[in-house]
Amino acid sequence: MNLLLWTLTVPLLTAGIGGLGGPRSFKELTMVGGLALTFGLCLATAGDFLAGSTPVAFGDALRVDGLSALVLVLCGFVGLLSGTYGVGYLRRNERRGLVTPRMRREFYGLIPAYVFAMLFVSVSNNLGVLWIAVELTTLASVFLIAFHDRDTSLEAAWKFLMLGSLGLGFALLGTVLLFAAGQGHLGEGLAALNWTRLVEAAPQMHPFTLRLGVVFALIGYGTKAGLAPMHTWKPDAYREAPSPAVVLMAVGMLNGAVYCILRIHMISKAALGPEFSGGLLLTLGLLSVLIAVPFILIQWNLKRLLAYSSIEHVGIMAVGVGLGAEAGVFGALLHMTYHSLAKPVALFSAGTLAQLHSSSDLDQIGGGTLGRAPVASSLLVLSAVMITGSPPFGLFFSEMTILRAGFSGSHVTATSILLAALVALFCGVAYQVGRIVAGPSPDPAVKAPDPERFDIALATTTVAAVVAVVSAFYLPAPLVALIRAATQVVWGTP
Amino acid sequence: MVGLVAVGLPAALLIRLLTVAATLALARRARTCRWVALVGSMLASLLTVTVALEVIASGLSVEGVLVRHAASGIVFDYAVTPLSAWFLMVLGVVAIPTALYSAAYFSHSVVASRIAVVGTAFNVLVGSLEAVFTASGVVAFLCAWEVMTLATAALVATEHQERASRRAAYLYLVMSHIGTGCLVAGFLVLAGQAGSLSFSALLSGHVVSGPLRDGLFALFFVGFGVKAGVIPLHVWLPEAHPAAPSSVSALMSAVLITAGIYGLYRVCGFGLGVPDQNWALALMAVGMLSAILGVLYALTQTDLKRLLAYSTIENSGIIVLGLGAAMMALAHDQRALATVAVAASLTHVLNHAIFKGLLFLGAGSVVMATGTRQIEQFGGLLRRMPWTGLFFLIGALSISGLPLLNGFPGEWLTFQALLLGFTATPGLVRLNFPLAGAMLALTSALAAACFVRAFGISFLALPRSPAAGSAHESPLLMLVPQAWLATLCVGLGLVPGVALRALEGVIVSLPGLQLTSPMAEGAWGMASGIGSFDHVVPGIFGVAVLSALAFAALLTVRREAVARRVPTWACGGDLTARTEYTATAFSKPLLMIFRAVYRPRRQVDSLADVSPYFPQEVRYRTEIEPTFERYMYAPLVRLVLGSARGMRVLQAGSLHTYLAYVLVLAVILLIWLGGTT
Amino acid sequence: MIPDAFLTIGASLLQAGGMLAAAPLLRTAIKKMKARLQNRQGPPLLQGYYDLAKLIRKEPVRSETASWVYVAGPRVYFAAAVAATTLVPVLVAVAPLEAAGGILLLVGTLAFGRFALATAALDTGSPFGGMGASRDMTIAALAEPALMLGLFAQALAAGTMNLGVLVRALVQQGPSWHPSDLLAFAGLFIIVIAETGRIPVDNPATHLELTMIHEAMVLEYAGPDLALVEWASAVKELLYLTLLVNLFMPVGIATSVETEALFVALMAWTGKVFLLAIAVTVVESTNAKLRLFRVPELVSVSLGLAFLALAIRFL
Amino acid sequence: MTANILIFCAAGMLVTAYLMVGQKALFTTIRLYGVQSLLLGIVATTIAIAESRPELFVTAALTVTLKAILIPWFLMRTVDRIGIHREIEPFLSVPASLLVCLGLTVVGYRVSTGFQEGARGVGHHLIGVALSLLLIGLFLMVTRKKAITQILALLTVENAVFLVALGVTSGMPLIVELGISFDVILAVLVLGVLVRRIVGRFESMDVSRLSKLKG
Repeated sequence: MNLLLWTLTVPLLTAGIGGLGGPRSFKELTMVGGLALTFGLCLATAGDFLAGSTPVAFGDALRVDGLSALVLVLCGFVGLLSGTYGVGYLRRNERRGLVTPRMRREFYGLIPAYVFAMLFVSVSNNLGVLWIAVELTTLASVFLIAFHDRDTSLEAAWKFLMLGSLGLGFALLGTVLLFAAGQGHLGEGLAALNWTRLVEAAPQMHPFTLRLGVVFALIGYGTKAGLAPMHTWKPDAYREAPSPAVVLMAVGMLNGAVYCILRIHMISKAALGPEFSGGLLLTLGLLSVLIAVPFILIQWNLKRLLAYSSIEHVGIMAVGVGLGAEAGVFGALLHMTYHSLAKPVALFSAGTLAQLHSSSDLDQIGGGTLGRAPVASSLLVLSAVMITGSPPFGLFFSEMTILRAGFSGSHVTATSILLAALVALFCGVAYQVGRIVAGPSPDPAVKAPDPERFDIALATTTVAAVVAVVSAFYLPAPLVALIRAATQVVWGTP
Repeated sequence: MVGLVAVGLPAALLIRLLTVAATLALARRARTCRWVALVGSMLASLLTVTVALEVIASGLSVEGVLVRHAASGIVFDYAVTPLSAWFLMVLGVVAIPTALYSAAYFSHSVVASRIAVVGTAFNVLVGSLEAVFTASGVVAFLCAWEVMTLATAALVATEHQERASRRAAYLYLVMSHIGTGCLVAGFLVLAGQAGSLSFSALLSGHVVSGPLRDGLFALFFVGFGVKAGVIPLHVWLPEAHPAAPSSVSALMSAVLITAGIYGLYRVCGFGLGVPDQNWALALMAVGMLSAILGVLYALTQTDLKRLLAYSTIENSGIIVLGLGAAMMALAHDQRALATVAVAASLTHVLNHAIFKGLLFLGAGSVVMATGTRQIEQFGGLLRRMPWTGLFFLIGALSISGLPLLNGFPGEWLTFQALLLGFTATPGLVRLNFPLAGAMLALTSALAAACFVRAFGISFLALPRSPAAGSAHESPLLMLVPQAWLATLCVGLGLVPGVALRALEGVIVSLPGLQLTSPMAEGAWGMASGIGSFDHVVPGIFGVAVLSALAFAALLTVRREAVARRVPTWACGGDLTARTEYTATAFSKPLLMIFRAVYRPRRQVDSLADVSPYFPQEVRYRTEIEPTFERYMYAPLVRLVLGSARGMRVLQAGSLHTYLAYVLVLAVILLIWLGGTT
Repeated sequence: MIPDAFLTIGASLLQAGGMLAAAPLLRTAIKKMKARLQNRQGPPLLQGYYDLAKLIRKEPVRSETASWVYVAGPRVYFAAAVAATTLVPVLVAVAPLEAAGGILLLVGTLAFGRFALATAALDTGSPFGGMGASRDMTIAALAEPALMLGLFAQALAAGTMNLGVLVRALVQQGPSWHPSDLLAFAGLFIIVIAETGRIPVDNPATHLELTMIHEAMVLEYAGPDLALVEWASAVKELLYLTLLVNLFMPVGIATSVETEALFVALMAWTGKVFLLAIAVTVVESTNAKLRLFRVPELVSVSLGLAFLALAIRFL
Repeated sequence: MTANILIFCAAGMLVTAYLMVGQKALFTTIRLYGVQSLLLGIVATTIAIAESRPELFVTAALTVTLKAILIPWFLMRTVDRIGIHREIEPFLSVPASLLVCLGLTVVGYRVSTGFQEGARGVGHHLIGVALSLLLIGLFLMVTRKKAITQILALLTVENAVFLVALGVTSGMPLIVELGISFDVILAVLVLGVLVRRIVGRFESMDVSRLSKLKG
């Protein structure tokens, strides 16, 4: 059984064991251990690829090229992070006696399952398989959103499921149409839906059917990615889901969805040139960035704030791809990488603050958290600086790359709009974060939040922060190689 | 020496990095932490200053690579050109004493408890300024620029429990980011045109032309103007500078604004090719406006640090005015004239940094001693803080542009530029120059009034509050830096030629400038550079004044022996602080005369119980209208937030609406695709 | 070289001394003429000297709240005024210290003196000092631009900012009956009135606190300190008048240092200054003092005149 | 012959969709969905026979058993459990809805003209119907307030997709079909569970009440 299959099996097994039951420490151990192993396997697989071989399984249905490897590694990384943080997260709730057996089962079962689904997405070389995998991520995440079983969490879950399923319906239609467009050039059987073959056949495809397929597929997977105007489920889901799950959503699922979009883009580019799908992505991307602005300016909830920020970031990636320049694609992938490194810090520290104040609403948290929870607050500030694309951190460089590509290309207006939105977003985030972090602490007699403990969750956050900061300038060379390889995959095909 | 110069800058930045690391590591041990941070900063600054001086002396740029960003393949390279070196030197001249001062100052008040953060931010700020002045690539520059902004914001927010500080920090961030946005756009468009990210290619002067060029100029003007604090982009400055710890305020007022000036020079003045006449007009207009309004607002402030902040706006205006004159000259191909103007404004950059740094440090000592920033609460400090008082007086004399001190050379040269400009430029445009001259004269006269008030009310006569009465002189560690800066004030006032001679090397390195005749007459004198229009040798005149002083002393010395001290006559009553003339009263006449600018609102309620003619108590409060804040920015903010609130309906919580978005999108796209085969 | 230096020093000392000597006379003369216009006897012509002599012999009486600034004030004011005299050509078309600087230095120096005196005035804690300082600085601030523009008009006409060179150039050109001369002159005359604290801007004779400006500023001073202030003010006044006459009607000024030339120059200078003094007197006795807040209007008139002078000469 | 059957069935599916729009009783709506799925099954079988594609039989069988029998049964059971039988007033009145649906149908047909001539002489009808069905399903999701109806609408969209699949291709690769069907069941189960939880908490299936999360 080859490495690739192991990479997928381990998290699945972890999920199985976690879902079954057993003493807490055992579950914790399995989850962390399993996810650590998974990450290791992801690295190994990526290593294999960098070594020159292309890991495949199920007759090319699963295949690891540069793009897959990149997404795989990133997903594995956040999987591990959210696993370790998750342990601390649940412990905190246990201490408050908020955890039912159902919750334990769901938590230890679904988190690894979710990770599995994401990895599955990232390695599938086949439109059909991809669709199934994405559907799995949806199903895995629904109950994580409904985890706390509050009115609002049910609401969020329902909205997510409805929009998600609709999106998947569209995606399926897109898949079908792409398949139809290539009829007679793709051959029979499962392999007919492989990227590799689709991209080869693309030039002969029936253009109209292809266009229609691309449009539907983009709407479909755009829903998962949270591109406006299909983004509406995101804020709700982020607010309701437990932070570890949110991280998987905000990084893993987002990367997965972007991965799908890129695949579709590749096909469309091979057949119609970069303008068609590029234009669509550019429009939707700009829309996403713009829609994030007002809602961040007037936001009332910390986790919703971060949801809008990830809508912004997926928008930026879309714009980067849509610019139709290699630099843009590279910038987008770099952005994806740095976003995956920076976002967890933000979500984790925000999650900690939310748990300490048993609410993620800004008013509930109140001002002056620097006094109450120095570590979490400092990390929140740091991450805010990072996710707003300020130097000297990674996202600054990726945004620079994208903006430069935009301003040197034919999309100056669009890029200017993007830039303006970025400025506005910085102001918004700075205001909202400053609002809770700075200022005098409210009278402890009025509200006494739990004291901050440096537990495993906070430790994870710190580690994540260190990684993010260091990687800003010293991104590991293999990772850079992966990004370049991925760029080749997306752009290289003439 | 040469070897040192070659590695000086990277070494300095390395030292800063290590200092920052050490500072954070020692966070728990406040005292050690403080010393490490500031000594480290001083060392690094020393290094950069040596590099700067070497470059100025030799006139040869030093270039190199700081670091590569492997992931994006962006290279951070630096180049210490003579122009950079000049600003680098200015930075060092202020940064070193400031750091020394801080070593004592940071041991007090709120700062002590946050020393790790403050120390780090201080180092990052100075380091990023050095990087800004020396970066030779777009990304490196923007990176440093942003880091500078963030570090400053952190310092401004040091006392974040105070609402004012938070507000100031946020206002600063927002304004800076609008500016940075413009810069990013400008630089990247330029880079797109030039196909390169390095300044040498970008700012060669013939990358763009036509309307695009004008558009870029506008972008850069706004972008750098925000940092330079010119009106109407100044709103953040009077909030942020006072909020920061005083020594940091000194750094901000003295050097941070020159980052904007540097940008204006590097890009607007000499980076986009031969300036357009309209650009020059824009700069001159903004410069005049900033100078005159800045000093007018300064006049009415009762918060000492705010007063100094506004006077920073004024001086920034004078500097920009000089640059504007230079650009006007270049637009008419008057190279010699442009040289004079550039010399004027760069000289003022240096001198302003020195005396403004001195004044802010003095203000810091006073604030520390009295625990307030309100001038009305001071009084009689000269007896209690003789040295601080003396140094502040020297600073006040300098900033009023009086001869024998270092405020004079800059204004003198600016006047030369303006007068020569009047004769050298054709057409109606030339009328700007005498207008600017009159404005400058008015500005410096008002500045004198402003600082007579600031010094007189704060340091002379009787204490106006118990706090002022019990004030104590600051420790030696805080006096030495002031002494050093005060010495520079006098020194550069008496021998302006020294600075000017150094400057000549910088000037010739700028494209399109050439010296027809040397402007420095030895170390002692300055000449107008063109013909024998004017020249000045403060030293000689100093002798004359001194001998006249001696004569005066001689006349009166005979009776000094029998000098009597008597109480001041207070119309029969006894003299108390209440009978003294207040700062508000002092500026009242000007407030009334410039009513149109201030639009003052006064409110007098006299509480009388028996008869209105015998009031028990009279409350008087007057405030001037914050014109720009109220009529320019407030509506903007209202608009933005209003529309943001309006957008809420998009996310009103109804799943059906959300689904409808998808439906609509799908239908639109389907119709767009149509059925065309 | 050395004799050169000595020459300069000697000339400077002579001129400074001469101005110092002549200044009190001018003041008294104006007082006397005023008195005559009001059908009063008026003081003897040497009254100024008597006053100074008396004041200098008095014991210095100072406020106990005041610091060293209070003592330094009058001395610096005096020194500035005296030093300033060496920058202006009086009898000879050469300023003794023209090597040191020109118009800007002159104006700067006088501003220095004002700064010192105004600061000192705030030192006693008496409300009058503050009031006077405030008003004096206000008027000075308004006057300065007009003064400078007026001088610039002449300077640009002659193409130099150095008073010595300027006067020589004017002499060389001979009288240019250019209207801008008249405008500039009118502008400067108003400023001189304002700067020397004459009616209608200020009233040197009053001690009514509502109307005092300069007087209020120096109200606390007595004895030698007061003597210095009075003397310096007198010198300043003479300086301004000299400046006016030599910049606008440099007739008779000596271009060489022969005795008769100097004698003629002395006569001419005295005559011209005397004429201006009469003008000042007439203005003083025919006008009422303006309210403080009307002064800006007056000053703005002179600013306008000076600007016009520049404009019509060069457009 | 084949062509007629196909077009007839497709038209039938569209009709069921229209009936759903005009319908308020939950049971009827569910039955209509069953009928729709059945017709889809027939389409599949017809093609299977006409083009002798054995794997399409599997598809057909799956469709019929799952969508025509299992899912309706499951949903009815859910409705019984909850005991709410009538749809409440939708956002849009029935006539208005019907008008909108007409518009959507036009769009669908217009777009379908873009496809290359279908293999089996049914022209673009199948696709036209399918696309209209898709849009109408989506429209139902938008206008209906009951959780169950929204699920049905979603499933209608699913059917539409399958119809397209049958119309423009001769069916997807089998394994993909299987995977998809499996996912559909899973989705429906999850939906069912969620609906139960919602009803358990809100004593109602009116999802329009789920609007606490704003901004």
